Order: sequence, then C-alpha cells, then structure tokens
Amino acid sequence: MAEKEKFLKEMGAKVGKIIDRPGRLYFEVANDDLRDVARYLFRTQGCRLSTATALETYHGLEVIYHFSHDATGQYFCPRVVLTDKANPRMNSLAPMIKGAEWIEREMAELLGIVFEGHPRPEPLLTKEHPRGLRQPLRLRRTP
Amino acid sequence: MTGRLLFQILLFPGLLFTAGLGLVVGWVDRKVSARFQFRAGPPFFQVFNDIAKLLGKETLLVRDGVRWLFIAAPLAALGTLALAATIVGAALFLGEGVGGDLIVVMYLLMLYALLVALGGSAAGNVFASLGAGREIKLLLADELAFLLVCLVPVIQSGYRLRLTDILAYQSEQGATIGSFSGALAFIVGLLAVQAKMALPPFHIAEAETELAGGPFIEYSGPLLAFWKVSQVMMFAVFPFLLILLFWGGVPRSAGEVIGLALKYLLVVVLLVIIKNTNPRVRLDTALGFFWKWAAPAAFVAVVLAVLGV
Amino acid sequence: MSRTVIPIGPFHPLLEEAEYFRLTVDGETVTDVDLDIGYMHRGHEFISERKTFTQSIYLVERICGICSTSHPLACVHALEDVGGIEIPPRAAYIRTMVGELERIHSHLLWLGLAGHFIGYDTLWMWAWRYREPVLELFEAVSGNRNHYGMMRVGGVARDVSPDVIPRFLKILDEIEVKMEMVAKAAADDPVLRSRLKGVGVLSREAAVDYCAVGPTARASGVATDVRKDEPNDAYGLVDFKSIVLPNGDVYDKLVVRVLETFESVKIVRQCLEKLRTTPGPIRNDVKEIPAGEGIGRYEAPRGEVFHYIRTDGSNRPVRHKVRAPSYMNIPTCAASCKGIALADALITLAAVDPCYCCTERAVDIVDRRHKPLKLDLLELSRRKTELLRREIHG
Amino acid sequence: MGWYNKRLAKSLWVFHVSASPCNNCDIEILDLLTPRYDVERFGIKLVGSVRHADVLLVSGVINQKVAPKIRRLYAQAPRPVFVVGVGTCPTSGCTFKDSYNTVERREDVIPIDLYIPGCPPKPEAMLEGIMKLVGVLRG
Repeated sequence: MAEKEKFLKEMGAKVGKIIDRPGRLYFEVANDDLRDVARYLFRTQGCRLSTATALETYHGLEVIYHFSHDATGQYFCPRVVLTDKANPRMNSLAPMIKGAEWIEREMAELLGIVFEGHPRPEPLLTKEHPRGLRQPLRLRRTP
Repeated sequence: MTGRLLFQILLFPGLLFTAGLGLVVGWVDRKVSARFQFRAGPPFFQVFNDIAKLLGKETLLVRDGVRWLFIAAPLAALGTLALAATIVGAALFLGEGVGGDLIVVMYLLMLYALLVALGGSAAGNVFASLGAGREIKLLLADELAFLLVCLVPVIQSGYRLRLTDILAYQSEQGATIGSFSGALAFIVGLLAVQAKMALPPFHIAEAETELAGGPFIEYSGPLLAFWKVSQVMMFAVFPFLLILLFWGGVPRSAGEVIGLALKYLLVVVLLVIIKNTNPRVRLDTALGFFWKWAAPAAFVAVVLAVLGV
Repeated sequence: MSRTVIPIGPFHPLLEEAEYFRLTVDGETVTDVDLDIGYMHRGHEFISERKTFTQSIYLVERICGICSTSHPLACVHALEDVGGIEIPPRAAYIRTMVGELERIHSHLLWLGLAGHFIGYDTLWMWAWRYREPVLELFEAVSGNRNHYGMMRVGGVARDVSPDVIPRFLKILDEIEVKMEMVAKAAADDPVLRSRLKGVGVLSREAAVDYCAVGPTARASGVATDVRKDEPNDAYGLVDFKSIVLPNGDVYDKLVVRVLETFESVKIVRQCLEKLRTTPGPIRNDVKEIPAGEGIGRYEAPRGEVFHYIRTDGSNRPVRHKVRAPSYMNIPTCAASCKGIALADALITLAAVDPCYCCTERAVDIVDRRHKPLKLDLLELSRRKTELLRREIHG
Repeated sequence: MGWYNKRLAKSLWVFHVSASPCNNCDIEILDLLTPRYDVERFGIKLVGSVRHADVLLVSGVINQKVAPKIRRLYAQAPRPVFVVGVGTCPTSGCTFKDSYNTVERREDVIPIDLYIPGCPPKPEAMLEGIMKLVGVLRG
C-alpha cells in the first residue's frame, strides 16, 4: 500500500477526516481543494475515475468521487460535504476528466447539485418528464 | 400481334411467370440461407403468404414526401422488370426477338435502380434518402463492370446486339462461357449481378441494421408488396440474362428444358452462397472493388474477346 | 455535400434498446456524435433505497439481463465490504464459475450481434447456436436461462452437486471446440478483417480520459481488469490471463472478446475441478449489516461494475449507487466515431458492447375461440428443464 | 376475412419495441430467431421499420421519456397490427412499479393484445404466446 502512504504524504495537508479500511481510503476534502486532489490522483498517480456518488445526509449533501488505482486495487474516495442544502454548489471535475461528464450531469439532475464549470450542464436522463420531475433522490422527494 | 405481345408481357414470359418463379426462388433463397445457418427455414408458400398479407394491409402515405412519385415508383419498377423479363424470356424460351435488343434490357435494368432511388427520395425520410443516394452510387460502381461484361458475348458473336442472334451464335459455336474471356466475364458478371440485386455483401442501400430498409423504409401495405415482388422478380431476370449471354441455347427438347432449369438453379445457388458467406461491405470498398478489380477484369475479358481467345 | 443529422433511434434495428444517437454527417462522413439517453431509466437507485438488502440483490439483477450475475455479485461484494464478511471457499468457486459462464455467453452474444450489424447473419446464427449450451448449463444450475438468482450475502443460493461435474466438463469441452470454429470463422475471414481493421480507433489517451473500462479499454492498451486488480472470490486462486491489445480498433475489440472467452472456459474448468475437492457450506449466515459504507466491484463482460452502498445499521441501504460499465464506455463513441464513414460508425457504436439498460439503471388474454395447440410448448419447456436437471444431477 | 387472416397468421412480421426493459426479454426475443428456436419456420420475421410490421413486441415497463415515442410508433404502424407484451414488466410493472419514472397506466400508452408473463419468459413460452395469437387469427 505504498500508493496510499505516498498520497497522504503529498496531499496530507488538503485531506480532512480519514476513514481507512482495507483497500479503501475515504477522506474529506474541501471544495476548493478537490481539483488539486483529483489532478494528483488522476494525472500523477494514474488513477481511473470509477464514478461518483451523491447522497443526502442529515447534515447536508455529500459527493464522493471514487478513484481506483488499478495496479494495486486501492480505492481513493475524496468526499466533499456541502452543508447548504437549499443551494448546493461545487466545482466540476468534468473539464479535467471527460469520464466525469455524465455522472455530474446525473447528480445535478437527481439531487440538484450545481457543478460550476461543467461544460454541458443539462439533465441527462429525465429531461422530458411530463410532470417536471425534480431531484427524485432528495429526502424531501415528491415524485 | 398486339394480343400476343400483351400475353407475353403479362403472362408468359413476362409479369406472371417471372413473379411466380420469383416467389418460388425467393423461397429457395430463404431456405438455402436458413440451411446455411443451421435453421429449418420457412415453409414453401412463405413468400406468397408475405405478399398476400402485404396486399391486404393499410397503405400509409408519407406526409413530407412527394406523394405521386412515392406511389408511382413501385408500380413503374414492377413494369420495368416485367418488360425486361419479357425481352429476355422471349429470346431464351421462345427464340423470338420481342421489343428490343440487349441495349434495351440494360437500360430497363438501370431504370429499375433509378426508380428505387426515386421512390426512396420521394419518401422524405433521412434513411430513405441516404439509401437512395447509396443506390445511385452503387449503380455507378457496378454499371461499368456490368456493361463490359455484357460486351463480351456481343463481341464473340460478331458484334450482334440482338439477343436471339447471340443465342443462335452460341448454339452453333458453343457457349460463351466455354472460352476463357467468356468464363472471366461470367465470374465478374456474377458479382455485378450480386450488386445489382442488392444482395449481401452489396446490400448497402437497404442495410437493415444501418438504414432500416433504406429506400423502402416508409413503404407499407400493397406498395411494399410491389417492391417485394420486384425484388424476387430480379431473381428470375438476372440469372436468366446471365445464362442467355454466357450459357445459352434455346431449349428445344425436354432434356434441354431440364438442363436450363439446372443451370438456372446453379446460378441462383451461387448467388445465395456468396450472399451468406460475406459481411456487408462499405460503400467505398464496393466502389474500389468494382473500379479497381471488377471493371479492369471485365476489360481484360473484352480485349481477349476481341483477340478471339 | 450538405450536412445532415442522422437520428439513430430511439427505435432503430441497430439497437435492441431504445436509444438516441444524433450523428451529424457530411456526405457519408461522421463529423459529430451526440447522445441522448434516458429511454431506459427506471430509477433503480430510488427503488433500491426502499428495499431490504436481500430484495436489493434481486432488484439489481434486473438492471440488465445480460449481466445478470455481475450486478448482484458487485452488490453482495459491497455489502460484504461494509460488514467485513468472509465467504466459504466453495461459494467462492461457485460464484466465479457462474460469473465466467456469463462472460462466455455474453461475448458470444456480442460476436453474433456484431455479425448481424455488419450484415453477416450467418455469423450471428452460428455464434448464437453455440451459445445455447451455455444457457443450458445455467438452466441446470439455477433453473432459469437468465436472471439466475444465485447470489446471497455471505455465499451463494444453490450448490453444484459433485456428481454433475464430469458432465459439465464434457459440455464445456464441446463448447470450446465449437467456439474455436466460430472464432476462426470470425477472426480469420479476410473480408471481415478488412471491414473491421483500423475502424473506429479509440486511442489509449482517449480511453484513459474517458475512464473506459473492460474490453473497450483493454483493446486500447489500458490494462484494467478487476479480476486481476482486486482478486476477490476465487480469482486469486485460478490461473488465467488478462488480454490486452494495443490498437483500439473494432477488430481488436473483437479479438479481445474472443480470446477472453477461451480464458473463461479455462477458469470454469479450474473451478469445476476445485469444486470436486472443496467440500463445505455454500454460505455463511449473515444476521445484520452494520452501519458504514462499502464498495463492491466485479469485472462484468463489458467491464467494471461498481456498487457503493451506505448503510445505517437497519436492513435497508441509505444510498445504493450503481455504475455499470457501459456508462463509462458509451461516451467513448464520441472520440472513436469522429471523422469515419457512416457505415463504420454504426459498428463502432456497437463495438463497445453498449448496454443501455445498465447505463440508465436506471396471464394471457386469448378469446374462447382459440384452439389449443397439439403441443403445449410451456409444458414441454418445463419438462425440458426437469430433464436437464435430472440428467445432470444423476 | 378468413382467407386473409390465415395468410396473416402465416406471415407475421415483428417489430421490436423496447420500452425501458432490462434487455433480457429483448435478447430472448432475438434468441427466437436463432437455430434452436427458429421462428422463421412459422413465417415470423424481424423487420427494421415499423411500417412493415404486423406485430409490435413490447418489452419493459414504459418510462416517461419513451412513452410519447411509443404512442407515435403505434400510430405509424399500418393496420391491422397486434401488440404483444413480453415479460412481467408490461404485464404488471415487475419490481419497477414504484419508480418515479414509469408511466402509471401502460394501457393508455399502447393497447396490448397479448401478454406473455415471465422474467424473462422462456423462448418456449414466447413461442406458445405467439402461437396463441396465430391460433386466434386462424379462427
């Protein structure tokens, strides 16, 4: 697990609360640091972006990116916590990683998170919903 | 005389005979293809049932297209093929020169391809017009080779264009295919016919999985039935034309009739075999194939024919 | 020539599923590709949060009919990752065997469909003919041709009895011989080769940029294979190669899949041998899943399936994120389709083996006049399943 | 109409409408065409254009995005046309009935004449279903 130590040494200053489990490293990252961390993981360490998960907790919205280091099977999961539930905004990774375009569009659509700097911010899946579906995965969901 | 001509065009060897034969051969095509693919294949009356069913379906006309052309194209195409079949058939079966010579037949067959393209472009559908464009481009590809191929028997028979003359020459001097130039031209002709009939690997215009039927995508009901009949009629016209040009002789005894039938079946089965062992080629591959290989080969055959080889 | 927009879909014979590609073409050359998805979106993640964990496994099975082992497997991996649950070795071999059988049937399916798409129906029929015995094996193991319902948290649902193994091995040998024939017919056919070689190239850089997975990435020289990277289940215990080819064209994608099929046969054979000598239970009882989060993944026939599950100690997930391989692979079409001929673009779109259902995870009424058929096909079918079972289970 | 119906029964051309399925029924439908089941024996053929179709095979729960397209498709098909619902999804909604993105009443979108339940129905079951349709047509 040399990759993990190397990452924590280089990026330790930008990493918040860490949950370390075998093969998985979950850590909190501030919105402003996300791009630096992601660039390090994607470009320097050669990780692949598996996907991203957004979910709503009692404290706010969480967006978790899942970076996989394929050679060692190690997962790096930077977690951005957005406390403003009414108007969640965060930086987009899509300009850097093309593979993030769809998933960010989907998260914006299903949970209402605004990704700043996204090249194509339009709904992906339910554009033509007749009743104007809004953010079905939020807890106050009224589909 | 006109009564007889009408009989020939409508019944034998024109529309009815060719369509009937086409229905049977259409079944042979599907059955042999199925056997190739380890399947049982459709029952004997399948193509007939298909056509009968289509005749009873609703006809939907296009909203954005040119309606009269949309309706006229399949009817004209059917008529064109019936005429071509009459001329070829009358020469081959009856030994009569009806209506015209080889040039007329070639023009009629070219007209058919044009009508397919016209019908497609009248439909006002993206796929149909794309298919129509491809049909024309494919015509450009195979027409040259086909023309040169047809020249070979003409040259061998001493520059005679009448089908009956070509047949008569072959009855005296032996079939064109017996000579080297004739055999070469026959092989190229087989491939050109494959393209003219839009069979795989040259079903570029209709490409089921690309263009969803191409020019025919918007046709339904009886109009589609006319196209389908035309398509199976080609199974009668083209093989007979090839046999006439290269393997001819008017059948005079029962044995010769059976021989003709066997020759015909052989050509059809060859076409079906080529159809089932090749993937669809790209349009530019087809163009390249016909211009770089088929047409030069046919040209060599023409030169050889002039030299008398 | 003028620019035309060609709509591929939503209903187009190239796609078994409704999907919408907007191809902008200049004459016959594709200049731009735009995708509009969402015709398959059924809201799996939404439904899953309303189901218990056991129900979720059956739900994710219905994400996609072709990867109907991969999704449940990734789902149980995620739950096992949350709870730190071990599975018995016998269960590991059964899981791997079922997963690899699925890879065989899926790759043969793609090979056939690829043939169909380029107008080579004979190849289609051949590939699908030899796919049937694989489905028969599934029917014998699980009782259904697809949607097997084999996975449980902590193990598998059904055992493979030891006395059926020789018969399985025999069927496997037969399949391998037939597959070699089909593979030869496909990979060595000069016309097919000229049709696919150098077509729709996805460069290594683009594959990395789009985060492509599975055969699509491996054909572009990116060595990503969950079976090697994170050898869960029995993948660490069997011997196999991960196929990586450099060119990234459609032909390489075909060859990767064909070679992988043979590797899968090898794996299944090893698993069957091991199942002979590995007795034991087929699942550990799992009483509860603790609060926490877990990632489960599995190398589906199309690439990495990714499941993320957040739990709170109850018997339902708080969040269940599903990411299917095609979700990453389909956007690569935008890179590989630009500037090539329309006829090539369509096979290139199909070459990533797109599975839109995955991507978006998202009583008969016959009137009285109907005469009963002489053969009741349903009854015959039931009898066939019974027969297969009895034959195989002795 | 007896004669015509018999012709129709022997030549059913099928257009495959996938309305947010899980792909499994779709694959099994294609499976029907392949050597093991070979429905061409009964004159059944898969066509690429809805204008040529006699039977629309619908698989899947119909979702909100695809529903208007399916309405249009049904209107485009030349009559007479039959609609067969393949699988549990068009029959009852399967496990997706609670989703926010499926239509409430599938029968409002497209009137289904024949249901073939099963998840997925075995190819034999589909054959049985289609043969029942053929049986009705034959009278």
